[in-house]
Amino acid sequence: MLNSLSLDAINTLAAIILLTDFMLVASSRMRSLTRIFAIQSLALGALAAVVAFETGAEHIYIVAVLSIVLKAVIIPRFIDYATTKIQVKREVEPLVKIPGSLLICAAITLLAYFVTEPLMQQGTAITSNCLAISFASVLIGMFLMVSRRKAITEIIGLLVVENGVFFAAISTTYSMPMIVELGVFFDVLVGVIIMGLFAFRINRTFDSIDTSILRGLKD
Amino acid sequence: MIITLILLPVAVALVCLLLNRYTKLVETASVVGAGLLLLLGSILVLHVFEEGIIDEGMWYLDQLGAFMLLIIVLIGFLAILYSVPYMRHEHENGEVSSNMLGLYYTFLFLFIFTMVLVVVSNNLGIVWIAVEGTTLVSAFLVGFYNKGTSLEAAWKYLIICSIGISLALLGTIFVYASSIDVLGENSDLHWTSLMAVAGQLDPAFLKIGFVLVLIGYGTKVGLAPMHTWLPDAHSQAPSPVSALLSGVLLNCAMYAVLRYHILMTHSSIGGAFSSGLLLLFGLLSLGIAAAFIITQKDYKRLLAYSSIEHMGIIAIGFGFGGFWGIFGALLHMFNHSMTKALLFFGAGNVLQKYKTKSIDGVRGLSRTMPYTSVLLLMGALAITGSPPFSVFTSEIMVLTGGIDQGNILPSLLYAGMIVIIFAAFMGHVVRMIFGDPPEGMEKGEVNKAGLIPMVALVVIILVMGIFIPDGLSDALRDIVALFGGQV
Amino acid sequence: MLLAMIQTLLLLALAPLFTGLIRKFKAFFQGRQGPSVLQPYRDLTKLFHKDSVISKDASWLFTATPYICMTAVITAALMIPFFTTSSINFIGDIIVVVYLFGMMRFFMALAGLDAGSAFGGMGSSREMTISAMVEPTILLSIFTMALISGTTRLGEISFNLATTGLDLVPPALFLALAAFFISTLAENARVPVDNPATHLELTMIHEAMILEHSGKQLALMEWSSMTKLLLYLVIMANTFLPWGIATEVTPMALIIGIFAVILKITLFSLAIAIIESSMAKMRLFRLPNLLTVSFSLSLLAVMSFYIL
Amino acid sequence: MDSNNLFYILLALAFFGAPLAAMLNNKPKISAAVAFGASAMASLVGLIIGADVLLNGPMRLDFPFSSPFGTFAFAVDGLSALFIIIISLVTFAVSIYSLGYVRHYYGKYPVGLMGSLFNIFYVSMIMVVSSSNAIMFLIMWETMSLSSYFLVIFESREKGTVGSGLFYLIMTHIGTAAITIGFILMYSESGSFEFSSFHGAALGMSDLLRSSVFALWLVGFGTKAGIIPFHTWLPMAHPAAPSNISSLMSAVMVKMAIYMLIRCYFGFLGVQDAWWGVVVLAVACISALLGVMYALIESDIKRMLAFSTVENIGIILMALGVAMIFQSYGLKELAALALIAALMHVLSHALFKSLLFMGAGSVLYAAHTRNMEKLGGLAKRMPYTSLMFFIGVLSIAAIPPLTGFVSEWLIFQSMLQSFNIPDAIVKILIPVALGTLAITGALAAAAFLKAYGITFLARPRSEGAERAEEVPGTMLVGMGILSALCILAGVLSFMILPVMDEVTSPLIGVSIGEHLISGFLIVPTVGEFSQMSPLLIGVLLASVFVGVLALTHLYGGRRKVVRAGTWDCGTPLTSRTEYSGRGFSNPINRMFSWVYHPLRVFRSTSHISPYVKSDMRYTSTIEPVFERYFYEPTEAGVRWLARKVSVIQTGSIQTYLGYIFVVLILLLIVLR
Repeated sequence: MLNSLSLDAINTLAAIILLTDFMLVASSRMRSLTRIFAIQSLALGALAAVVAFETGAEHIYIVAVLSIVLKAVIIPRFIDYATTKIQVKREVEPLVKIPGSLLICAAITLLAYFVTEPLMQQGTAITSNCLAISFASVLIGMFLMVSRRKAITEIIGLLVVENGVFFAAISTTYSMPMIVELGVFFDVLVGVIIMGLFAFRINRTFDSIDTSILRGLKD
Repeated sequence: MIITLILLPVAVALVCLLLNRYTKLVETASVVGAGLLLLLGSILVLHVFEEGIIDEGMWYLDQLGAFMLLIIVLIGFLAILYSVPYMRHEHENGEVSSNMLGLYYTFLFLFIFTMVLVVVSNNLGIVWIAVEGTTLVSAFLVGFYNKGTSLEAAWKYLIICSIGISLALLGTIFVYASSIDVLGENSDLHWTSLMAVAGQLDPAFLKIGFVLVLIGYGTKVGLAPMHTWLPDAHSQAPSPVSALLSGVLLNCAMYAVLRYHILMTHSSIGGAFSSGLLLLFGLLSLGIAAAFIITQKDYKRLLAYSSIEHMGIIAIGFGFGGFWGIFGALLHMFNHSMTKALLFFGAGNVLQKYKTKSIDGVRGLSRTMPYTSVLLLMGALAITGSPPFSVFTSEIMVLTGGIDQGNILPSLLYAGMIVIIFAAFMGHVVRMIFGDPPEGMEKGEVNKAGLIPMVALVVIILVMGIFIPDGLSDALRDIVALFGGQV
Repeated sequence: MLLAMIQTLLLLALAPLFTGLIRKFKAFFQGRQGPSVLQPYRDLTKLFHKDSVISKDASWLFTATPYICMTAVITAALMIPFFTTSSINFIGDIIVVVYLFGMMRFFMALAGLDAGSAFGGMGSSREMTISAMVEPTILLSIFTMALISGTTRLGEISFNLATTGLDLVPPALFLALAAFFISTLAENARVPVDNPATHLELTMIHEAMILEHSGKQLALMEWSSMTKLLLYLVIMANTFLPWGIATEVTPMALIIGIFAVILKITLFSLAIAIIESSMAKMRLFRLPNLLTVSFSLSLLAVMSFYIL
Repeated sequence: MDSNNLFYILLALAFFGAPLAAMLNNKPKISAAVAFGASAMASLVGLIIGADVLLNGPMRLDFPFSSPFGTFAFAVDGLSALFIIIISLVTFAVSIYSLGYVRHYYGKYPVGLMGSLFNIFYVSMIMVVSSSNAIMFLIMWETMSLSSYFLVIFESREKGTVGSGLFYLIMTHIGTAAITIGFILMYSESGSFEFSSFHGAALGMSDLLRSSVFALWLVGFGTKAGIIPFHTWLPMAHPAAPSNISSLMSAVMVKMAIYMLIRCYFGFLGVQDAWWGVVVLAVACISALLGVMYALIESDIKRMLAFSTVENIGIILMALGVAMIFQSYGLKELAALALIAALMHVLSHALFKSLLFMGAGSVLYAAHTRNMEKLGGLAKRMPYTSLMFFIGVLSIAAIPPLTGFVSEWLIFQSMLQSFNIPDAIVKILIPVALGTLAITGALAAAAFLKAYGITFLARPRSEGAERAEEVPGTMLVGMGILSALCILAGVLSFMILPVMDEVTSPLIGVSIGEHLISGFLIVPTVGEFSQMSPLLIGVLLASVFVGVLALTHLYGGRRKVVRAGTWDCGTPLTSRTEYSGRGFSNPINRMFSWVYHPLRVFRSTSHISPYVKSDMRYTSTIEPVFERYFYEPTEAGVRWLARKVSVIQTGSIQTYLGYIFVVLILLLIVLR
């Protein structure tokens, strides 16, 4: 139902998103993390625009624009600002070494294809790639959170998850009802700000935002 | 009508924010606001119970929602009533500045607002937004004391619940996707519209959607093994907030799961799939909670784990299904809220007196704080399922549900766990209540006014233990019918 | 009723005689001449005419015990058929009799503790220990007899058995008899369980209990113990081997009955004397072995009845 | 006035007495009078209700509201009425006793609170036996357990009390869980929680299900009754509780379990499998024998009484087991006989055990210790208490013609009827049980002989005992009532047994009242098998006693009686030369060392030569087998497991997120 050019564009953008996922996992510097995230958001926004163009649903344009503005510009800026402000060491300090992480992410991607395969028979989604990649994004985002130490990287991981979810929304249902979509954006923004605030407070209290020191509460 | 209910807490929050400086006024506004909320909420609840569902398109209040609303406004009111003397005491001891006090009430009302929003929204997307909202707002309340542990708890709460809730969003999207074929692209994600076509929803999407929703909201519910944030957050928050978190928030998240569960039972997949998952997570929660209750050294964490236990019981009840399972689980939501609030209030009194959360640090309550200790002991007996308190009734119903539905082994596990938890829990509480108080500990209650909401709660759980008002009972039957269980 | 009273009086009167008889038999086996068979009568008479000394530490119980013991024995005797099967056993069966003996022992042991001497306590303790081990044997033997004869009333057991031919009697009866015999020795402070003739501090059981009694009280204690022994022998004779007992009240039957029972009791006395002369007293802590044997015998008796 | 109104009065009395007493807490005297006055009056009303139901037939009192579990009502039938009478009798006596007993709590512990709980406890027991609905029953059952729990920990500042109470609470809760599951299984068959619907419901059940219910109830009610191995709470809770409470608990509360066992097995399940009876009989034998053996070597009077309760429960269950066996073979008349015997022993035990606990309480009140080794000589210092305790001892030692004897005799008689059983194996088992009962009886006699002898006779062993004085009159009256009843219930048992028959006949389906009593005689079975008359035995004993006394005085003339010291072998007799309780039970301890696992330590120090000892110490302890091999390992196991599980809460947020991640992936793969 889509013309092949758009289909190619969508597939390319999806591939970029997957690529950025892997880059996020592979990068070892904080600054590059935010950059890559910005690129991913940009690609996502573009993808949304293509879909909007294809389906003619105007509200997806709004979503695309919002996505680009919010996730490709404002949030990366904010995180960069926070990073400099609290003088985080540049290194990412992964708990799992980068080559291992990449292997795991490859496995995750396979899993995502495996899991979404039955869904594809319905043919509601745009392409099988999109759904699988969105799912992979979600899982890779989670993996980032599990395997990285710093509070800021956790926020980025969470944002990657959000991007994945957003991607899934676009690829399966051409995004959700407008009000819901707006609400979700609002929540993401507020969430990031609140997390940033807490990161500040944690830094002030503990002189570090390495979450591995946040282990005072356990049984 | 519903919109007034939604806006009222926002308005009170604003008032509290504006009157920030004037502690007395803030307190008065809070109590009056909470009272109004209780009044308004009760009217709505009664209306729904008597007249039936209120459907305003965007806002939708059926018996299930109303039942949740009842819990929210009741515990909300009592928590605020308890907050006033409790926070004043904190203020006097220099733990909290008066500025923060204003913020406290502001956030408390915002918190209540988000929870009300959860139960009155028809749109599952809005439900999601509201649940996420509860996390964001209550994170402030959890991290209210600007201490290391509070921040840590708040951070964990924020991150873990956010990730969970993201999964729930993905699940919501998949459920939405499952409806696209039937409803076309104008599907509005309203629960009522989904229910109308439940049988035709795409099973593949629905299935994976439910798994994601269950894990996602399950994180918020505190189902093991996604429960990890819960003991930290509950133990670090101010006691009235713990009561709200444990008594209301968890239920709200459970409510969200239930909406999907109901959808599942009416879909082509059938209820067995979602029931099985609920049962699995419920049993896991019960088991893990039991382990932590046994080894616990901190009484607020003890209560937190007990909440995990009870959420497990509720999940088990819905998992068992059948009339008794569902009826019992619903009733258990109410009973657990009331009893847990009572216990957190009691724990608050103890904390203010002994200034420690360690179980070993608290001895001889019966001599230092006779009233609190009696209420606490009653609460402890109640929460562990002793008659004549109400938790017993609902736990028995759940057990009946299990056995009646032929789930013999899970039922036995359930009963066994409850007994073990009883033993461990009472062991801790009894040690706190009796024995010799630490040296220099004077006799006397610190928070006399705080006893009033506690007594109210004891009365509620006692009365509910012996009989359930017909109105409520009928409403619960209607809800059971919603699940497709035979009445 | 009248017969029961006559029998009881006769039993009371004969009790010292048989105690003397056993002693005489023992003396014979030991190659001594021994005291006269009537010696116990003389002892009792002497004691009845003596003043008594009662411990300052003792309570009323100590004084009351001899009378209660005698009461229990007499009441039991009233329910036991001696030479005729008619007694007043309608008010109580053999279980009641066993419990009456239990009552006697109970009071005796209490009195033993009452004076506060270590001997009394030791005697009571051992007596109660032994009785606890003997009790099941006795009741199981009785159980066997009840099964064989279809009743637990002593008179009826005798009657039913006596009117049955010997050949109809199951082997269970003899197993039960053996068990009951061992129990009789244990219950009546005979060798190998206890030595009635000893006053050696560390070995005595029965004598230790009544050590503090004196005068009339002692006489009653001694007499009731003698009667108890005789009653056990009578029960043995009339329940397990009742042939010859008067089953109807005719002069001829009664006379045969008297002779038969006296013959049987004399034989039992002889057996006791032989045992006492040929065996040594056992150590207290070896007793469980013996008593387990008797218990097994009685259990075997029941089982053989059920199975054969 | 009909019993419905009386029931209201009973409830009103207790429900006004309870809060009033609590409110008057600061005025202990008034508070005690109010509380125990209320309970005494309520129990009198209870007696009338019981009698009325027995005479005029069952009553039913519906609750004014309905519950999701069906209708709640107080329904009193014959069996309930009998137990109401037993509860009320004991409560009445204990109430009066308590008036005096609580005096030593004035100013130390909240007497008003105790009085208040006492009333609740009483009412909850009444409600337990009159519940018409399984859930209502459970609520009442737990109310009973809770109120007794609070009473157990009343002396909360004494060492060990709170711990004992907790153990009791946990045990009873475990029991309740088992009971509950049993009821729910019944519900799943009958579709209602009404007791009336349970009748015959078992017919449709599968064998496995029915037997599960049987086993669950045995465990559940057995825990409350104190069958071995679930008995361990008894010797902990009874000594910890105030004596008036232990009296009620031991004499009455544990019987609630018996009540329910009878009702459940004969009423609901309808005994069909003979092996049930065999199981009950086996459990009963073990309980009786081990119970009495532990009682025998115990030096703490109240612990000893607690173990004796285990024993007596065992005896009751023996009769019950025999009844079940007979019933399963359709030998209804014999089943009725055994069940009557069981009920008679329930009554007997209620009477003498509460009497004995009150006696122990009096000793504690006067001499401030429960340790026999520190008592002695109280018979002279507390003559009335000692007399009444003695009557209790005689009853429990089954001395004719007292009440304990009558019930044991009946149990023997029912066991003797085992030859009617068609199955050879079962037939042989019963004589074994009979042997067990015999040795149990003899050991019980030894145990109580020791308890009375060491505590009351000879010389005092401590200053406390030396200075002991007779207890207040109210306490004596309380004990006196029960002493009189102990004698009367034995002697006049021919009047009581027909009532028991009336109670059992609906359960068994046959009445044996026609032949059971003829005149003063008790005739267990039709025909000549046996008969007995406690009344005539009593009369006979009394007249012979008088005769012996008279003749002894006549023969040999009046002789002097000299009071002198006990023969001392030349060494002055002190309290340390007396035979001790431990010494008394030592032979048994040694002979049954395979049961007791005794640990004896003898230590001596000598300075000059090995023959001159300066200090000698002998300690003898027995191994608490059940605690060590059953309860402690279980607890340790659970704790170990819990610690292992607790590892998951590491404190690291990454781990936590990892859990979600893993669960998600697992579920996705499994449920794809």
